[in-house]
Amino acid sequence: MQAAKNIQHYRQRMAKLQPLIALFILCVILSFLSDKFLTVTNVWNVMRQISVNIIISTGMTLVVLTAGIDLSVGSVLALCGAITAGLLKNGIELPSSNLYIGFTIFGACIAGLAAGAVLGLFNGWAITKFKVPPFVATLAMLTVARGLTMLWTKGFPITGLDSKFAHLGTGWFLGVPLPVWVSLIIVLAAVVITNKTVLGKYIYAIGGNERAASLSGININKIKIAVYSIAGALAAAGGLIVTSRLDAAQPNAGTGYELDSIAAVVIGGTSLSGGRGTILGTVLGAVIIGVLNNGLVLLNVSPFWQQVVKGLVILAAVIIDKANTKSE
Amino acid sequence: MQAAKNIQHYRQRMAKLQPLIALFILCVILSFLSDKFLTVTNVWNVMRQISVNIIISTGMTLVVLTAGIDLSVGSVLALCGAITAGLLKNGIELPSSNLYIGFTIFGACIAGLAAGAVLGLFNGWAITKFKVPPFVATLAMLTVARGLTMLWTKGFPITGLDSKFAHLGTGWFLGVPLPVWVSLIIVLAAVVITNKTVLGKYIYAIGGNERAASLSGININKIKIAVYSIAGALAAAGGLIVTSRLDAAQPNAGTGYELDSIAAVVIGGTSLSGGRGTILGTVLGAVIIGVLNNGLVLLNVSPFWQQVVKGLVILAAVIIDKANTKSE
Amino acid sequence: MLVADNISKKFPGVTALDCVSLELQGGKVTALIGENGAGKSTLMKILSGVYTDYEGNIIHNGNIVRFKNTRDAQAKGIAIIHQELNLVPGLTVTENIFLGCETLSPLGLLDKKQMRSRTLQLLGRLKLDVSPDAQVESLKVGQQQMVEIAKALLHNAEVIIMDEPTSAIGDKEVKVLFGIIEDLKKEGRIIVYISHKLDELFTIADTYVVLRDGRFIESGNMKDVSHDVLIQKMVGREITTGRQKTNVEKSGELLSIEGLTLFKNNRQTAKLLKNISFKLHKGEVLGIFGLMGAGRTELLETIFGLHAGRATGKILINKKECSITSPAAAVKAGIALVPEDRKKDGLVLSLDVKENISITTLHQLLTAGMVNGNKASSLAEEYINNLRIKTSSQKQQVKTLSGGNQQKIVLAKWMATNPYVLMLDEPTRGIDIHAKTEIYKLISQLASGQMGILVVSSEMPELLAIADRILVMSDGCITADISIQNATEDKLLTAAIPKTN
Amino acid sequence: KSNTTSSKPKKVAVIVSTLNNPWFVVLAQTAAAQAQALGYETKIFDSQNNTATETDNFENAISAGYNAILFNPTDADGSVANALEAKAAGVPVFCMDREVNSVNAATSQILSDNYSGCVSIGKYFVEKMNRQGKYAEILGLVGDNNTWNRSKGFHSVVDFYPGLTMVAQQSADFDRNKAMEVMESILQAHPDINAVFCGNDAMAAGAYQALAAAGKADNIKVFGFDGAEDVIESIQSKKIVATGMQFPKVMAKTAAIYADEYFKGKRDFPKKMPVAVELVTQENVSEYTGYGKKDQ
Ligand SMILES: Nc1ncnc2c1ncn2[C@@H]1O[C@H](COP(=O)(O)OP(=O)(O)OP(=O)(O)O)[C@@H](O)[C@H]1O
Ligand SMILES: Nc1ncnc2c1ncn2[C@@H]1O[C@H](COP(=O)(O)OP(=O)(O)OP(=O)(O)O)[C@@H](O)[C@H]1O
Ligand SMILES: [Mg+2]
Ligand SMILES: [Mg+2]
Repeated sequence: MQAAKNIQHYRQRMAKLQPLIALFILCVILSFLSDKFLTVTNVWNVMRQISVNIIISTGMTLVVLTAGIDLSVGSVLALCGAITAGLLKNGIELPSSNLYIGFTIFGACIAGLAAGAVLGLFNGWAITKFKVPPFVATLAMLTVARGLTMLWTKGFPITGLDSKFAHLGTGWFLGVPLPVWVSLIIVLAAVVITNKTVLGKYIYAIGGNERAASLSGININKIKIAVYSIAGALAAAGGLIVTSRLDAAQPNAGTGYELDSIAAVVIGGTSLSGGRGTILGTVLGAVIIGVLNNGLVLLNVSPFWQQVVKGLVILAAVIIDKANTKSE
Repeated sequence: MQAAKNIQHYRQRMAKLQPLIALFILCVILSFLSDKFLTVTNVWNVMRQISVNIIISTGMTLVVLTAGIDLSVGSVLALCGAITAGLLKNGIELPSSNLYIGFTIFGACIAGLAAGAVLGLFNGWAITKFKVPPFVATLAMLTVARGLTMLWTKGFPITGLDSKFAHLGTGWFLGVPLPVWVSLIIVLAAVVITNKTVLGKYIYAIGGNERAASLSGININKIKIAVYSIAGALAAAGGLIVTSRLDAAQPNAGTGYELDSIAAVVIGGTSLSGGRGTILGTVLGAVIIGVLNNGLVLLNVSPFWQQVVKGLVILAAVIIDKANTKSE
Repeated sequence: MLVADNISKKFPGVTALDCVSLELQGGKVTALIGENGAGKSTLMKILSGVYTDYEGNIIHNGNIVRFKNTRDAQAKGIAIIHQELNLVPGLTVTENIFLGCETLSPLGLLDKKQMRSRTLQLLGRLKLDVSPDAQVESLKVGQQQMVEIAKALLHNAEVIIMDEPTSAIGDKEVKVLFGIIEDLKKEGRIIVYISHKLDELFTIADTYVVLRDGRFIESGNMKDVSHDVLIQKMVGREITTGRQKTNVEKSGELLSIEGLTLFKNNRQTAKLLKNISFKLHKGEVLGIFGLMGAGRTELLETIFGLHAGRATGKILINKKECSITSPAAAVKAGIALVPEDRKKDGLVLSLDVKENISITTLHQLLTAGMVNGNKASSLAEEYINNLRIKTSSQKQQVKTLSGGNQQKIVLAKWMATNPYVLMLDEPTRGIDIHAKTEIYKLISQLASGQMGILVVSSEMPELLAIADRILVMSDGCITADISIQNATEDKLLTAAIPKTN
Repeated sequence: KSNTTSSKPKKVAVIVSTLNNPWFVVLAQTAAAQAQALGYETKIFDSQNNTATETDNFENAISAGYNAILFNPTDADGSVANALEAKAAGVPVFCMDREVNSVNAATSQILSDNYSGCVSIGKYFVEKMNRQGKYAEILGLVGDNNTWNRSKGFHSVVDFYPGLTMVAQQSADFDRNKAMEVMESILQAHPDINAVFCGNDAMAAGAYQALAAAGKADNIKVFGFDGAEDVIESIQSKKIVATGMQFPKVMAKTAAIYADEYFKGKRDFPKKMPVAVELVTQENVSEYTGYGKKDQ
């Protein structure tokens, strides 16, 4: 019994630990190849760069745990970033009833986040109410949100934002970049949610066996809608950071982010069929990808070779995991 | 018993029929909005345009039926197209042992298809031998194959191919464009495989209940590897057609095709969790997407609005399905 | 002749088998007996090539064999009916029966005609009335289990292992199966038969082998042992079976069903349940008997809000009408359902014992809005002890529990909610005789409180043992309402047989 | 024939390589606006940087009965087949900004010469750097031949000066955000660089953002290419050193006017009409605005 318990704990630790081994090996190799890699500034640099993916992937993890998927994160990020930027710069004008509403930075950010949550809510609504497969529902949202972004920005970046807003993406606090703080807080919140709250337990149950979960009296739809809304809001949060770092909202921002974040989730050991996985695993997945991108540039690998190397390393990273967890 | 039987057939017909209804509605609307839509030339147009996606999606369907996924189709398409084009134009030169191998059109095509099969084989190998999740394995291949394409083409399109080669993409036979013939043949083959062969049954069994399948003595790995190889070869076939239509192999051809083809599969009613779905459903899915793209262009919808409309229509199409099949 | 020689098998945290030896002769039915988790299924999985890493030897017709996989074992003429259904839901009956050994036409294509006609033969032999083209998922558990049996018969193997083949089927089907087993005996096949229904063993088996905690206890001839001796051997000490409580004082009415009707789907008018009405009182155990396909599961599911939209009629709890449109609503209203198919409907296999037990009561385990791990553990601990659930720890995945112990987990998670109305659909399916008596005790304890209990069972003795009153159903109608005092097996049966007209 | 068709207004299609970069949005919208002003029904087709999609657009445009195509190709070689298809269907094609490598596919090509544009940037770069120092180059999409035209033009000058060493050459896919992140990482490896040349203005803006955040904006010179609005502003405010101004509006308008003349019966168009790329520096920036000269 005791032995068994230990094995259990050991396994669980493993499950989280595995990507760590791959990451460790990667870092060792890189720090051998480039003396610039393990410098303080570069570490913060990498952290800042991956913070956005971490934020998005946290939401994605919740979605994937329910055996769902969210392809719309990239466009939602773009749209919400653009909304915030637009409101900051131009506010809302209704020439008809000659009305003008200006927005404080805070107000604009809240608006952006709210927009993200609403878009996510739509996803969840289509998925639960009409039983549309998550892949299709969020694919539709991917196109729609991108189109709306183009319409809202007319295809041009919204630039020249309030300099204080740039602080969110570029500022530091206690020697740590603000985006890193944000991602840190979000990750902590998500860890608590998944491990300690009813919502978290239900998410795992739904992903594990939806039928059994609903027969246990869980309101599947409510949970799913909540999860997709959270994912949307987090994508929006990513959008705010990207916008403020660039001091511009790009109409084509976030293109292809869905793959990056799903990759982080899966490399982190979460199963796309739902029910098993951890937030921390996802974080490690995101870090691996980020470190890789950074390393390839530091080593000035030719753009031609980069993709080849990147693909192989990711494959290797996952194989290392599996090799070490095969035992079960 | 009789009753049960009827229910069965009814259901099965339904499963195939549903997207048809959505498609029908779509066509009716479009032909009202544009007199150009239902013209002979335009119909062949659409058919030719979707043939590539149909070919790729056929392979994708097999993969998804085994509860897998193949994100690498786009890059594989590009790489194999480039390989064929390169061999056609330059053959293989080994200055060292001053050797030169020229390629006939047929030879070059075979080489391209073989390359596709091999890349697919790698996917299957990583997935079965190392238990890498299909998403990661094929994502890695997506990057690697793209990189290899860049290396092989040095970033420039390979043009000025044998004019006979262009025939494959642009020629007609019995009043039907050749690409349409190719896709037709491939679809028929796939329908036979899924319905009439052991391979097909095993594909469904693996997707439906992998454990039961292996307890029944099925060699899961062999089947999976076969399926991914087929998918790779079909992606390559798509690459040949694209290349010959353009009379040029583009380094960045096929970018984002993975989403298009998965969309076709899912809209066609195949479940991403495997085990249920049909080739014909996928074909309908691809047709819906193709007709939609074509229609939006014929109608005077601005490019920005197009994306919004496209997303909404796809959503609507799937909702119509569900509405009609909800009963069960 | 098949011999298992000193076979041991360890799983992380458990020794499932510990130097077990047994000898199986042709033309005989060997009964394999043991409590839940004794190691029966594990041993059989080794003999049939599912588990390939074990210590000890399998000796097949005198020479040592080591199966590489199940196909290998099949080739050596060993077929097994697994305890847990192993069918592909999306495929048809025919496709499932022939999975892995399809017959091909000269062209190398599937010979569907051939396979279909063989299937029809098998179904006929099993007197199973389903279409060979029906998707397996559209069949009821019982029907699915018959398909499993057909699948095993297909190979006409030399060794046929049956791991609780009758756990989900009614007496009629059991008789058919026994007939077939007799034939196989005459043909000199080796048959291993695992069941927790002892009386079955006495009718069909020639020899017995008892396992306890993964160890071989003893073997012998069925005719030399008595019912109680056998129980004593498998449990290790005396236990008393039989009826627990006698009279029931009917305090107020708890649940009342009025004119409940269920349509097959919202288009057609075909009814699965026809105008069902009955009452359940506080402290009452109401048994529901019927043959397979009578509509009992549908009845419970409908009360539980699973078929809202397809159903009409009133449900009153404590005389108050409540509209139950979803399981969530049912749970709020104080109804609990222990479903028929534990794997599909009862458990989240990827989660562990603790998480599965606490899933229904999480809201009562909160401290400061957070789920309190200790509360959850003590809850799980309580039921692991009460129901004697055999698990290596609270953190063992339920997937890896023995069949019977999984069933106990499902019971536990619903008892934890202590509802007004507890509905049990085949509650002791696959549960060993000892645990059964435990559960009977529990049921009567619960009933002695405020709770009312609905028990669906295909085992008459079970109902007669625990119920205060028995409803009999036959194709969607209640055909009899018999109080326990004047309930007899043949009364129940006559009421259960559908009137053919 | 002319009077049968002249009954209903002629239709002009604008097929543009992509719309997810403002420069092309300007090109497409100006062309469409101009054609409309000349009294034609117009529609913009987005090829999404994919030559196969472009082929679809051509087929659809032709079968939808458009009478002329104002064309911004996705690829000099890959798009030839498309242009030829239009020609075969009797639809004149007028190329804008990018050329198609074929003498007779297009009726006329109004081109912005990326190569020589970057040659002049290269010259100015050398001058500003006093022929020595370390620099990084940020490329566009590796699979896009304009990426290489620009890079080659730049290097055709700069590589003659041994004092100038390129310490990093990375791709950022013409994307502002990618450019920023690539720049951040390059700065880690080479804090001591003196300049960065970017394949387009979006990337220049992104690179500048990274430099500004790292407090290096003043001692590292940023060079871009395109003449995008915000980069012109940045040059005015002395943030970015120089960019190559292409004239999308000019090219678009010319193309539309040619189409108009074609309908009116004119046939002798210059096969190629180069529109020179002008170097925009902090000295002469006052004459320019986004995507063109002030006076346009
Ligand atoms: N895959 C596994 N991983 C870990 N433990 C396992 C696994 N399979 C079985 N066990 C354990 O091995 C023991 C024997 O299990 P087995 O299924 O053989 O019991 P059984 O005799 O068939 O019980 P039942 O009558 O309930 O079917 C049980 O304690 C079970 O928990
Ligand atoms: N999915 C289904 N498709 C077709 N018929 C069904 C389906 N589900 C139930 N039925 C039919 O509804 C009736 C009631 O079945 P049900 O299983 O509820 O009866 P039961 O008495 O619970 O049988 P069991 O003893 O297996 O629990 C049967 O005629 C059954 O064949
Ligand atoms: Mg068992
Ligand atoms: Mg039942």
